[in-house]
Amino acid sequence: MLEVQSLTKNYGRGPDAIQALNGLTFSVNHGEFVSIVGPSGCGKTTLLKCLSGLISPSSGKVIMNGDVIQGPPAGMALVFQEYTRSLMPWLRVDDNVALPLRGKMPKEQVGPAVEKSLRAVGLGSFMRSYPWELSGGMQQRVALARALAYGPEILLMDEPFASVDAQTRAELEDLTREVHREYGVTIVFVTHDIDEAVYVSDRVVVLTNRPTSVREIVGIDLGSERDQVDTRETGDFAHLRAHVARLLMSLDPAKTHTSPEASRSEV
Amino acid sequence: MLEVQSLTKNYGRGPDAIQALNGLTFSVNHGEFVSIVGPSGCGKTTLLKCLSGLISPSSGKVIMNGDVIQGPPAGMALVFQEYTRSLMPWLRVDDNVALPLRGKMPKEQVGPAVEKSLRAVGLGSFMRSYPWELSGGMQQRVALARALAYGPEILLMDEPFASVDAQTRAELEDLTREVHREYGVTIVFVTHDIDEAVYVSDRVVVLTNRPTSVREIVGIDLGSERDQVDTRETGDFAHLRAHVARLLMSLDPAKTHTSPEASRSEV
Amino acid sequence: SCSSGSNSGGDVSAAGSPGAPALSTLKVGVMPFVDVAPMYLGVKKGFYKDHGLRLDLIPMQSGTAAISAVMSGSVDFGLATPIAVAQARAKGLPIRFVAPSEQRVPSINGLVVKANSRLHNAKDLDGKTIALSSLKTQPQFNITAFGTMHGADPGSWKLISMATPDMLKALGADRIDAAYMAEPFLTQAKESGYRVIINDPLKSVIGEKAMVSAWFSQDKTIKAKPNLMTEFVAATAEANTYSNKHHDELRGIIPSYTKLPKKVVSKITLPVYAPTLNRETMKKTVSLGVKYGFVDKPVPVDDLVYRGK
Amino acid sequence: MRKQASRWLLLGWMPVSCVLAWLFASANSHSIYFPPLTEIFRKFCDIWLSEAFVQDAVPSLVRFAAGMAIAVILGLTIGVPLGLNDTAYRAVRPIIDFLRSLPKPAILPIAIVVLGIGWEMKVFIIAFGTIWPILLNTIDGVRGVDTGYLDTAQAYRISRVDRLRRIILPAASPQIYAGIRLAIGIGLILMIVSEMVASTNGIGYFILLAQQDFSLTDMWTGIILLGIIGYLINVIYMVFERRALIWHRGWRQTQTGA
Amino acid sequence: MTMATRKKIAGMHSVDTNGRSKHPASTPSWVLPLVTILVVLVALELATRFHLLGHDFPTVSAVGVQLYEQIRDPSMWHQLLRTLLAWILGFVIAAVVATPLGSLIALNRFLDSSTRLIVDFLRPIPPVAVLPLAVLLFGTQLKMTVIIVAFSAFWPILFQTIYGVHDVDPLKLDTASVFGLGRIDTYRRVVLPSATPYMATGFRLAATIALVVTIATELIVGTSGLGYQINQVRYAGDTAGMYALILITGAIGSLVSWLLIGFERRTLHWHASYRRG
Ligand SMILES: Nc1ncnc2c1ncn2[C@@H]1O[C@H](COP(=O)(O)OP(=O)(O)OP(=O)(O)O)[C@@H](O)[C@H]1O
Ligand SMILES: Nc1ncnc2c1ncn2[C@@H]1O[C@H](COP(=O)(O)OP(=O)(O)OP(=O)(O)O)[C@@H](O)[C@H]1O
Ligand SMILES: [Mg+2]
Ligand SMILES: [Mg+2]
Repeated sequence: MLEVQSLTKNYGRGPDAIQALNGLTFSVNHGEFVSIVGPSGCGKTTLLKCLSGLISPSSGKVIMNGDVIQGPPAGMALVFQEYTRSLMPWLRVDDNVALPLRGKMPKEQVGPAVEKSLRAVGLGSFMRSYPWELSGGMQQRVALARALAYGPEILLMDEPFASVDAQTRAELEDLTREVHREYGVTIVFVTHDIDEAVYVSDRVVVLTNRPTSVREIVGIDLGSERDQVDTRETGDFAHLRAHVARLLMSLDPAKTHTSPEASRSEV
Repeated sequence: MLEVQSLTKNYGRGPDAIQALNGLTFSVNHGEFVSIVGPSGCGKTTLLKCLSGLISPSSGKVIMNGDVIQGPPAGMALVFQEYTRSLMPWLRVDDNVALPLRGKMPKEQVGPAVEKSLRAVGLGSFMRSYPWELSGGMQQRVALARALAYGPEILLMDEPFASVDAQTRAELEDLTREVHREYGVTIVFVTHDIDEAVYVSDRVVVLTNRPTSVREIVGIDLGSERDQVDTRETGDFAHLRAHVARLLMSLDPAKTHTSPEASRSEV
Repeated sequence: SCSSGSNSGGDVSAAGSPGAPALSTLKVGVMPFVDVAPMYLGVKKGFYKDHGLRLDLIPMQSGTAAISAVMSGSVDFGLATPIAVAQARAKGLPIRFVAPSEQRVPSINGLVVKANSRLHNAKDLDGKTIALSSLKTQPQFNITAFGTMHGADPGSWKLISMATPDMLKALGADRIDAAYMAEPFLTQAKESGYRVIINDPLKSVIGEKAMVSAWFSQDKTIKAKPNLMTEFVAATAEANTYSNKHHDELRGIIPSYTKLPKKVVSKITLPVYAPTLNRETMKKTVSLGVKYGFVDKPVPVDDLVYRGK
Repeated sequence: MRKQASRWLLLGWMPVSCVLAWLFASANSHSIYFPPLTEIFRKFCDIWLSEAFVQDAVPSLVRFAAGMAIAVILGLTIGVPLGLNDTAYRAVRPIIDFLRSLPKPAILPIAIVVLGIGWEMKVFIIAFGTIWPILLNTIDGVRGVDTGYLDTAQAYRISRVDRLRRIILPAASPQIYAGIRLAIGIGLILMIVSEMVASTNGIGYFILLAQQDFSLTDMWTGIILLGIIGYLINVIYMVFERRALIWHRGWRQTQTGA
Repeated sequence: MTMATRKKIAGMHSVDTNGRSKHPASTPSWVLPLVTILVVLVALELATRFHLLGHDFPTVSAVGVQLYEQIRDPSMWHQLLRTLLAWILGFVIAAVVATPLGSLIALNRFLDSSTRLIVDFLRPIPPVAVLPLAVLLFGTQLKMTVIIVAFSAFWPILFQTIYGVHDVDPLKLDTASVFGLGRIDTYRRVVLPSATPYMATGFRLAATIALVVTIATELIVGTSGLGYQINQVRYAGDTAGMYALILITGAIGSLVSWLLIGFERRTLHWHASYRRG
């Protein structure tokens, strides 16, 4: 579905250049839910922007369904962390969701599509509200609904729940897993939160500090039915979490072996 | 140290009134680290504002060291979630920390006091920076340093780390535990994050939905030495976390008994 | 509840300059026009000094501004037209003429039209647009009175106030039909081929000795400083008489307080400066002013002209 | 009900007592500068509730509206492209800065030379004076559109027209409206200034004539009329702006937590 | 350390997270503006030389010559000083009165509601409309100009001060209150600094309006100053001289706003709109 091949991205040129990504290689399968975690400022957002074609890589490439990505491709949707900055405060909820659909589908289909995806995220009764009249979690649901209505094959999410409170985040994580299953959409999910990465995804891509490369890709075999309380109470979860945490916290892999039960697939 | 007695707070009057707090009773011992968790909008901020004397309760009272609190008492400091809004952008880091000290201690002592507390939070070399030149986590450290320099007996923190990323939050949690120990200050810590509440504190006060009262007070016996990776990997942690989560998620206490090993003290 | 903030002129007579027999300072509001040339010349020639006066000449833009300035006490004297002062007096402003300035002369005022215009006399003006330097006061009175006397209907005129330098351009661009102007613009207009269809209306309306403008002051000031008034009147009369006889010197002084090029100054028509205030023509002007609605009510000449102490 | 009444009382007691104080203080006034307020009221009704309103106030307002309309249209059509194109903006910036800082009354003589003395000149002066705050605010607003919105637009492949109409303009609109609000004040000043220089009607002309004629009571009525008109224009504009930016107020409140 | 620098760099570049390059400039930043100015001047010269704009316009070069003449003319400098004096005095008086008054009104609910209608009514009255009255009351000298200018500069400062003080972040006030800052300290150290950006805007607006009104007064009433000088050359038929003087007024205006912006940059360097890496 999505292949990242020796992706490198530098900001600026000459001696001031910042090397944000340094030869990243990994791939995402169709229908998969992949999380990306990495230290702060390591280039996760940069990576997502390269994947979405918003910026072009300095070298290497991103291939989606066989085509090299050069600008934002059709069939790809994005959910940003800052919902306040990605939802237009002057448009009501339904207009926000409808915005990317204009001109892409017949007019009479827009309304039903918008309504369907808002219902899917549980906001059927807030269509005519303004985004800022909603709580943070609900706003992020709107952003999700907009992405879903767009009918993407692949959904990129950049720390989507970082600005909502812990309980809402839990709900949104479950919601995301649900729409992932229902819509059969491939998801690439960037997060800071190790628990979250382990909880939501099928695989976790752990990045190193800058110059950033892939440190390890951790497979998460917690099954497909997960529960916020019960799954997190299990030993498997605790150990996977600790494994990823150790990968991230110290860059000394020596400590990593303390969690042998974590199924892992080295790069 | 701090006693909350049947604290009730209503916003507005008549039929539109919102009952934010409904007869809360609990107490905080000297030198204790108490977390308060509760559903979104249940009145945690309202509670902290009552504790700090910023607003006065509709009925009931808050007693600190034997005196009923009526306005902001001396010996109490507050750290807010929104560090960008509580730090003064026109003052450098050290001036921000010094702000509340002026006129409260001899001039020549202000400088050393400021420096000491900035060092304590690891910002000794950023004294002359402006807050907005620092990262979010560092700004919150400044707010913490300001509170510490004020030399409070009791420190109230309202979701202090909700707006920083997960890794920084982990560091700040450890930092808070450290200063708690070193300064011997009593801390009341409001958070949304169950893991955080369990990780940092000695006791967790779980609030119900509105009309808000105390659901349960959970004692956290994880010892005083805690580690972000190892402590969180233990079964005790997982079960305590699950216990608090169940208290919060369903208001049905039936599920709660699944974690009998959690030491609890009902109200 | 008369506002204060006005009279700062109370100490004027006391002010003396160091050295010499103490001179009294008088503040005079002047306009950058030909009218005030004798005063500048008089200062230069020392006429005022001889009378123990030191003049502080303060520029201003119009007669109305001068009246306001005198009323507020920021100057002791100003230059204004009879209609303006009479109307002010009728409205209750305690001002009156003190010393003479300009009197009627051929060709210093005139109504100008384009060379190829079909307007030839006052009657032709009916329904036309005419530009004046200011409305509701002397210039409008001049042409209204003239027009009425010559069978026109001034009520049908469209009058517009406009700065004189802009009039010729507006005429040229056919934005107006006629313009009433004074020197130095009148000479410029004639040289640029414009036609004067009414020459010096005041002459036909009031007569040879009509007063065009004169120096006025506030009753309060007049009462407070009778001696200075006498000296000011005498010195002004001397300056005027001298100016009438020394046109070259007069022309020489004009560029010092205006930006007029010497070339223009050498060509303009100079007015006659009167030695005394003419009470008769004043009386006539006021009564006609009342008749044509420029002055609210009759004002006795004695209220309008200072008689000396 | 009761609450409403006390609110009005709070708002109104000071203006009412000021008017009353003026009324009593001026009741027996013989000062020609400060005629009795009753006299001013009487005159006000005589003058402005008759055809003088059509003769002087209406032309003023029409010119004001025309000048503002031109300024808004030009400000937007010039400002949006300049806001989008950094190079163009940097290129014309010195020209804008210079023209903007010309004291507007100083260009009156030029305007008269070029446009004559008719309404064109006055509308031009008003438009020329009011365009700058609108233009600069438009440019700033467009330049300041949050990159989050633009990224969203790009990622979702939103068409150029939609991007301009549905994202850039609305996002810049709070700034644009603020620019217009500033422009209104300047426009009122220039409306009067332009009428005081060469005119056959207008409120400024009326006030100037009243002064020429020493009819100070008339002049007072003119000043009061201007106060009322200015107040009404501001109130109407505020209502309009509030409706147009209803989202902005709500959004801002959630941003600052106020 | 690394964190701080990272943040700074990110801040500096955050403007174009889009990848739209905003500094391809290998040429210095002043080249482009200079080129436009030259192009405009040459175009105007040609247009006036060949009378493309009609016959009323003097050529750019003629205006240039007059500009040189005016700059050499001491009387121009004298008038310029008069204008500046009236402007500065009026502005300073307005600022000195309006700032404390605005704070007082904003901090006192009762005063705030009581004065609102009066302020709203007086504010939109164009100062030039009261010019005739001011002339009658205060004469035609500096005093009158200063009063009119102060009157016109008063409103934007008052308004912005009220607005700024109102808009102080309540969380900052809570912070001050929790940390036991007294009323005066709270005002001095919290309210006033956070209102300064608004006040600075007020000052900038007021300065511009004050200059407009100064020159308008000089033009209409004929008090001395650049406006009077403009009238004088105008009456002398010297069109090029008039344009030269208008250019000078424009330059003064530019200088004033440039100075104010520089001042703001210095005092408000902490404010989001002035932060630099
Ligand atoms: N437009 C840009 N120009 C220059 N440098 C940039 C730009 N955007 C990002 N960077 C730098 O590239 C590095 C990676 O940034 P990026 O935002 O991708 O990291 P991140 O992992 O998303 O960070 P965070 O955890 O804070 O979200 C950082 O050091 C950042 O300072
Ligand atoms: N000033 C106020 N006026 C009226 N209602 C208020 C006010 N402040 C808070 N409330 C209401 O009181 C309730 C409790 O608010 P509070 O902010 O204390 O909750 P919280 O637990 O801190 O919420 P959060 O989890 O979002 O921080 C909410 O329903 C809120 O809408
Ligand atoms: Mg990021
Ligand atoms: Mg809260």
